[in-house]
Amino acid sequence: MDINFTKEDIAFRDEVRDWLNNGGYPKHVKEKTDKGITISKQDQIDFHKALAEKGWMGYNWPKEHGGTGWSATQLYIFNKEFGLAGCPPLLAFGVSMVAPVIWTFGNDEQKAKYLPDILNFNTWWCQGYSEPGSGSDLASLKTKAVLENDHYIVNGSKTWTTLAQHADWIFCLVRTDNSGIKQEGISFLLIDMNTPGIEVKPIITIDGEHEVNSVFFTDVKVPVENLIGEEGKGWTYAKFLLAHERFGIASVGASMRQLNKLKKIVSELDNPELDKKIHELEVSLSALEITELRLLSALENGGHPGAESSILKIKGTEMQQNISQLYVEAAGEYAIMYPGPHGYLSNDKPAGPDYAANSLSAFLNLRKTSIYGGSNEIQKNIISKFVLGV
Amino acid sequence: MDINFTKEDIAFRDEVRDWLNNGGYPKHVKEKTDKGITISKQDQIDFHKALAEKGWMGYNWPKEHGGTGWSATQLYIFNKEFGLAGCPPLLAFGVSMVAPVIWTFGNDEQKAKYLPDILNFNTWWCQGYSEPGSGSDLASLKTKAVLENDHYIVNGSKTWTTLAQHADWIFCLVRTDNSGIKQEGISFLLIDMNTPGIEVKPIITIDGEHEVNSVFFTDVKVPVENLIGEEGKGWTYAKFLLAHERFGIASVGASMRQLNKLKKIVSELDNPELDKKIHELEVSLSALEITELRLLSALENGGHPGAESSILKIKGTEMQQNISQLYVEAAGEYAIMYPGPHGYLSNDKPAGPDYAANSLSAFLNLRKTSIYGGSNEIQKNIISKFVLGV
Amino acid sequence: MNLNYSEEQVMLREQIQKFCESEYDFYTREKIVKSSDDFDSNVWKLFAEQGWLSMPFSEENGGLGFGAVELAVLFEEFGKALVIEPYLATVVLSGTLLDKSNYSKKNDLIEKICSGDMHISLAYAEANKNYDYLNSDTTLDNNILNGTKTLVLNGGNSDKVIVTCIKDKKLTLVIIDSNTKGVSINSFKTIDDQSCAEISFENVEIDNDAIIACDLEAIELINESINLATLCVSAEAVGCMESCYLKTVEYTKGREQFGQPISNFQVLQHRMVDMFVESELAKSLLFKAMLEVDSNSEDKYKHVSALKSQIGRSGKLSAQDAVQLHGGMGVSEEMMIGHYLKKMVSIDALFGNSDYHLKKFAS
Amino acid sequence: MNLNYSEEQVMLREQIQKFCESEYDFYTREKIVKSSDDFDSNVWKLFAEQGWLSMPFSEENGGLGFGAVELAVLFEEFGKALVIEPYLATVVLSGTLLDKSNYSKKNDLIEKICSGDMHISLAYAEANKNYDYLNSDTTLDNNILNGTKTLVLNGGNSDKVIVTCIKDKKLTLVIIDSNTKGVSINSFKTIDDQSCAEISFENVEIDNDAIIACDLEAIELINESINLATLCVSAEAVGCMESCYLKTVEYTKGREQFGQPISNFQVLQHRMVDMFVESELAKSLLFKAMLEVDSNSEDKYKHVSALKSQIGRSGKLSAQDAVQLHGGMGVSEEMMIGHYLKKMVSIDALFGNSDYHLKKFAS
Repeated sequence: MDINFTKEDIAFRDEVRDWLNNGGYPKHVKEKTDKGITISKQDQIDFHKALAEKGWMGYNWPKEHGGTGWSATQLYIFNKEFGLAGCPPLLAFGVSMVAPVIWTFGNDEQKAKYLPDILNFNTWWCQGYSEPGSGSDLASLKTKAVLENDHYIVNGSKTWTTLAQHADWIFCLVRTDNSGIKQEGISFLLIDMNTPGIEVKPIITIDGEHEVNSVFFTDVKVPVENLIGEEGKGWTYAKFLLAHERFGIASVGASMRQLNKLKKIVSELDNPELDKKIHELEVSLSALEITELRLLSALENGGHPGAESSILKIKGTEMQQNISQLYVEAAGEYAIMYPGPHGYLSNDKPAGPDYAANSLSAFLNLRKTSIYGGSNEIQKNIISKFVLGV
Repeated sequence: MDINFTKEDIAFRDEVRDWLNNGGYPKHVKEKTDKGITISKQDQIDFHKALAEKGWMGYNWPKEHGGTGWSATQLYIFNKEFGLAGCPPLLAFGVSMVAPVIWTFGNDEQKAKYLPDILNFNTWWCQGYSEPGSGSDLASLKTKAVLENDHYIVNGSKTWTTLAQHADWIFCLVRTDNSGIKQEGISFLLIDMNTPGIEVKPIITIDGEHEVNSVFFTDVKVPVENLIGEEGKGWTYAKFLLAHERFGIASVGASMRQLNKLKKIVSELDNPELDKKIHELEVSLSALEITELRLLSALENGGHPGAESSILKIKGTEMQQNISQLYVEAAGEYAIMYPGPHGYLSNDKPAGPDYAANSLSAFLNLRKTSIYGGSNEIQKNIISKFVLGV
Repeated sequence: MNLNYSEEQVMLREQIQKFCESEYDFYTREKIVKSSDDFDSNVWKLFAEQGWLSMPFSEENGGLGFGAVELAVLFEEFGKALVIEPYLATVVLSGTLLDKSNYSKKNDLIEKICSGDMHISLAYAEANKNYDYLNSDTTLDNNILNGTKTLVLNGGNSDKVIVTCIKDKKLTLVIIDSNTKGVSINSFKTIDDQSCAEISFENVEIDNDAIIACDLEAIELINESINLATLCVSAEAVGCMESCYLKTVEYTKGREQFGQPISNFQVLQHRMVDMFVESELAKSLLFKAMLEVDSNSEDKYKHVSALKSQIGRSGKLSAQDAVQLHGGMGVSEEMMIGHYLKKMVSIDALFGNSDYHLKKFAS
Repeated sequence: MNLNYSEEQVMLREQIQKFCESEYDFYTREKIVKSSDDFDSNVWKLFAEQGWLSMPFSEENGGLGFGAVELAVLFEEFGKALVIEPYLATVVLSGTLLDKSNYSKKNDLIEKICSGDMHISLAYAEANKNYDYLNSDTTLDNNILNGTKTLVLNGGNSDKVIVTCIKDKKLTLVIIDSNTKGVSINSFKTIDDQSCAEISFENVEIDNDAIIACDLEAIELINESINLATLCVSAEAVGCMESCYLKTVEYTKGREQFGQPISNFQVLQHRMVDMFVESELAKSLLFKAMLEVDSNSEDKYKHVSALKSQIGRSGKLSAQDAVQLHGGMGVSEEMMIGHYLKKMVSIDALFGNSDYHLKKFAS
């Protein structure tokens, strides 16, 4: 048993750090994220393009499709270092979600058409899964696609669609059949966001941000060649995709960064109650980190991390929320200041300390983490069923 | 609105205090309970007889049956003062549980036979409800009573029977009919514990005490005149009884006493973490106290305290458990000393402070409080159904 | 002992509830919030007409002479409707301070507050003072005021500001017009859709008759005013907590997933039970605190602190649970539920958070 | 990086598991507990035969040279079976201290520990010292020992006692026979069915060659010994936590109420999930701590403290939940589950509780 990384892994880590610190990670993006300012669409593009240029956009792709072919340990290191550096979370919808579906279930034309653009971040993807009536019960979705000649006619709506306002493409679960059990009539469709009949309406969240949207489809014509795999098999592809969604779910690196910043702030406050809460989180974060490493070890050893990774989702999101909660406490009465929808620059002369201005909006923003990607209650159902067998 | 007691209520409180402090509450019992030593059967009898002598044994009885006829407020004061004085909990099985059933559903012979003895504590009652297979799901009980001529023949077993080893009588729910829905075949039977065929076997609990028992019935002959009310109506009587069981369920007085003692102990320890936990409990106890007073006020105002009193059960037992938990923390490493089954006298030269010897056994003993009397999970189901309507 | 509301108090609550239902539904509130003003002056006028702006002032000063119980009723209902109008700043913090003071000009000011024609803010806080409101770096020397105050509730909309400062080493309260030369006001929004300001005073000349109180009298006025305000925001929190569990029960009953309302799931049921229980317990502490304040007992600070400490913990948790059980809808600005969370966090931060008040309770 | 157990370690665990299943089931354990002895000397002999008593000692001293990982495996399994034999007192606290010391006679003592022929206790604690084991009122002057030690694990059954004392103002470790004149031993049961003693020394004469170590060397030996023992009881707690959730799952699956197994109730399911998650998290901290101890890193104390602090909180909660979910059966002495709770409370109290270790972790 050895908790230390190999020399090769450490060399890899140093390479990642070097990219992050010495100009790879775009400076203008870094400046904003260091200050907690929301980054723009162009910033996102610059960041991901820089990554693509380095050859790291396909961080979790096999080499045959132009990816890095990294080991699970390398992926972990990559993700942790990006978190520690305060990078924005990588946009998963193209590279990490739709791409594996395309290379696994798509045909050669589809692979050739979509994968290179994803790898170079030429296309911005979003995800059309949730609907107003189907959240945790995804299979009850109602958006309908009817085949007419060589086109599907899509009608319905999707919701909580992250950054759809910037997206070029959306991958959708649509209902092509109502006759059987609800899982069986679902198909997986790629839709160009510029197609007539698509309307994107912002949903403003309680932190004042425009991150998610409703997407409405009215007689949207989608070429039949945009269907992935077989009609009616969409649910299978969706489940396959979900299994690929786990990358970096524990957010250990990002939480470490936040907790370390917080420790510095609180060290000047003479607040023993807050100190104690921070120490408790430090212990919990250590437990979370090792839990992820244990799963990684099992994986590298040929094991199949199953529902146990739900632990990482639950505890990773609780950790992020709890840290943000302590930022709010550290800000004291200044936590009530509204930092505006684009970080504290809109409140450019905050009366309190700098960190206060962002503390509450981060706290509010992170509420979503225990809701999306399968709510933490759903994760517990999964553990109960598949790990405890009850 | 007025949170203060009336002059009459204060005079009543002073009378109770006078009885407790000036010789009414038997001295030899007080000495033991002050030290946290388990009291004997004779101590229990002495305590309850003293109460009977004062005319307070029927504390929650109407005057017509020889009770005190106290108001809800007086009952509250009585219970709180007894708790503050560290009295052992009043034995409810006779006076508070079976008696109301007898005077409400029993016939005149039964009233004349049983009530005076209960009022004078000439008989010690225990409760035959739970069975090995039926705890929360009480109605699934299986102990069978078959009528043969003028006797029921009872076969089966009861469990968790508190202090059955001392009891003269047991009131039992028995199954007299298997044909209909399970609630309908239940009858309410009074059984003399000296009847042949009854065997009491101790259950030792994790605190080392013998408080509860299994009671086995083998062809026990019970005269038909010991049936309360109608055959098959036992479930109705049982539900009636449960509604009467709520007296003093929040244990505010007893918790105040324990918390105040603990505060004195901890004030000498220089342990700010423990101090903070105590302050939190103080606030919670205040909230619990006022919640009970609010329900009392509603009651005195003609309201019907419904499922809200489940709050008192949940929070009252959590309070007792949490206080005992802090005693364990205050005892530090000395908490591991085993005080023996009869208080610390069996470990008569404890290496640590006096309070340490009892802290863990109290902690262990109180685990039961969130289990019995309808577990706290069942209480939440009740609130969910009857208060929230879901 | 009687913990039932009087008939008058019940009627007051119904009056406020009716008003909030008909004049202050969430849609209306959103319009006010999104307008260029910090609050709706028409609503304020209606408050005056209902007599609510006169509630806590003594009858001899032209008020209704209502106590803490009535104020708590008002704030509970304001909490449920998430009212943003600056009642706390003008009526509670500044108005009741004036009402209890011996300030010679107070009658005129209170009259204008009651009629809705004047807003006054209390500038009690300074940066990095950790809720110690008696500790001030603002100075008054030879009638010249210098210093900077932060988090002045409604400071950007007030006609006058009451300022705590140090004169001859003693805490002093002065009242000045907001447009006096040397006063600069930087107003910003708060997370719960109200506004507050940083106000700095640079060699501001003060009239001789601007001093409200000095030394012990000033300290007591500040302590009482902030204690009453703490009670009010706590009552507001209690209203929020009640709405949180009621709205969550309602939502989960209507939300179907897996072919049934999600209120069928026992885990959600027990979570809502916890929210209900915490709401009731907080309400009990509110009863204790408001009655202690009303009887002006020695323990009034202690019990307000107990209340504030509890709602700081359980109120935030309840609102978080409410958001969680609403799923995505919980984090949408269009639903009321997320705004309760913002309100609860804001209340915890105001006048000392949970840990602070637990210590104050114990001391 | 590789956090998988080696084949040898897996085999060791299986060996211990098999032993506990066949030789140390709960029924057998109860017989030992209820006997007049504090533990079963036959079981102890079997430990020796299996080689377990030699595990942590260096090969040059006749041991197997196993590290913290193997000790943790042993204690996890001991925790699951609730083994009461004094491995901690004799092998870990006293044995490994001797093993690491420069004491001239240590080889003979370690040999006798390995063969199961000798018990030694470490008397490190005194009353009211608040876990500060380097602070001692026991004195050694001119070879005369005076003082009183408390909570000496297995003190009533030991042939020899290692005592911390102050000689020339410096911490010193001496070893003496338990039957030396002037040594009086008052033994009592602990809540987890083990035994410990208060031992007083009244003018006890010490041989010249009884001194094991002085000053910095003594301090390091004590710190290392107690740190390793803390790791061991924490591993024991991790074993308890795993058993708690597994046994609770099993019980709730078999327990029918309202016509169905109570494991169908979602509230109980999620509670068991929480127990499982806490067990896994504690196990992760155990991995970190045991690997830090094995690599003798600077952080070994810090990470043992992190572990001990966490299991003090979550271990007790898990055991409490296990009891609660077992209902009445949970508080019956006849079921194993209540004994896990006692064990967890005892472990939290030993060597510094959760709050203590959180502070130590942070310092």
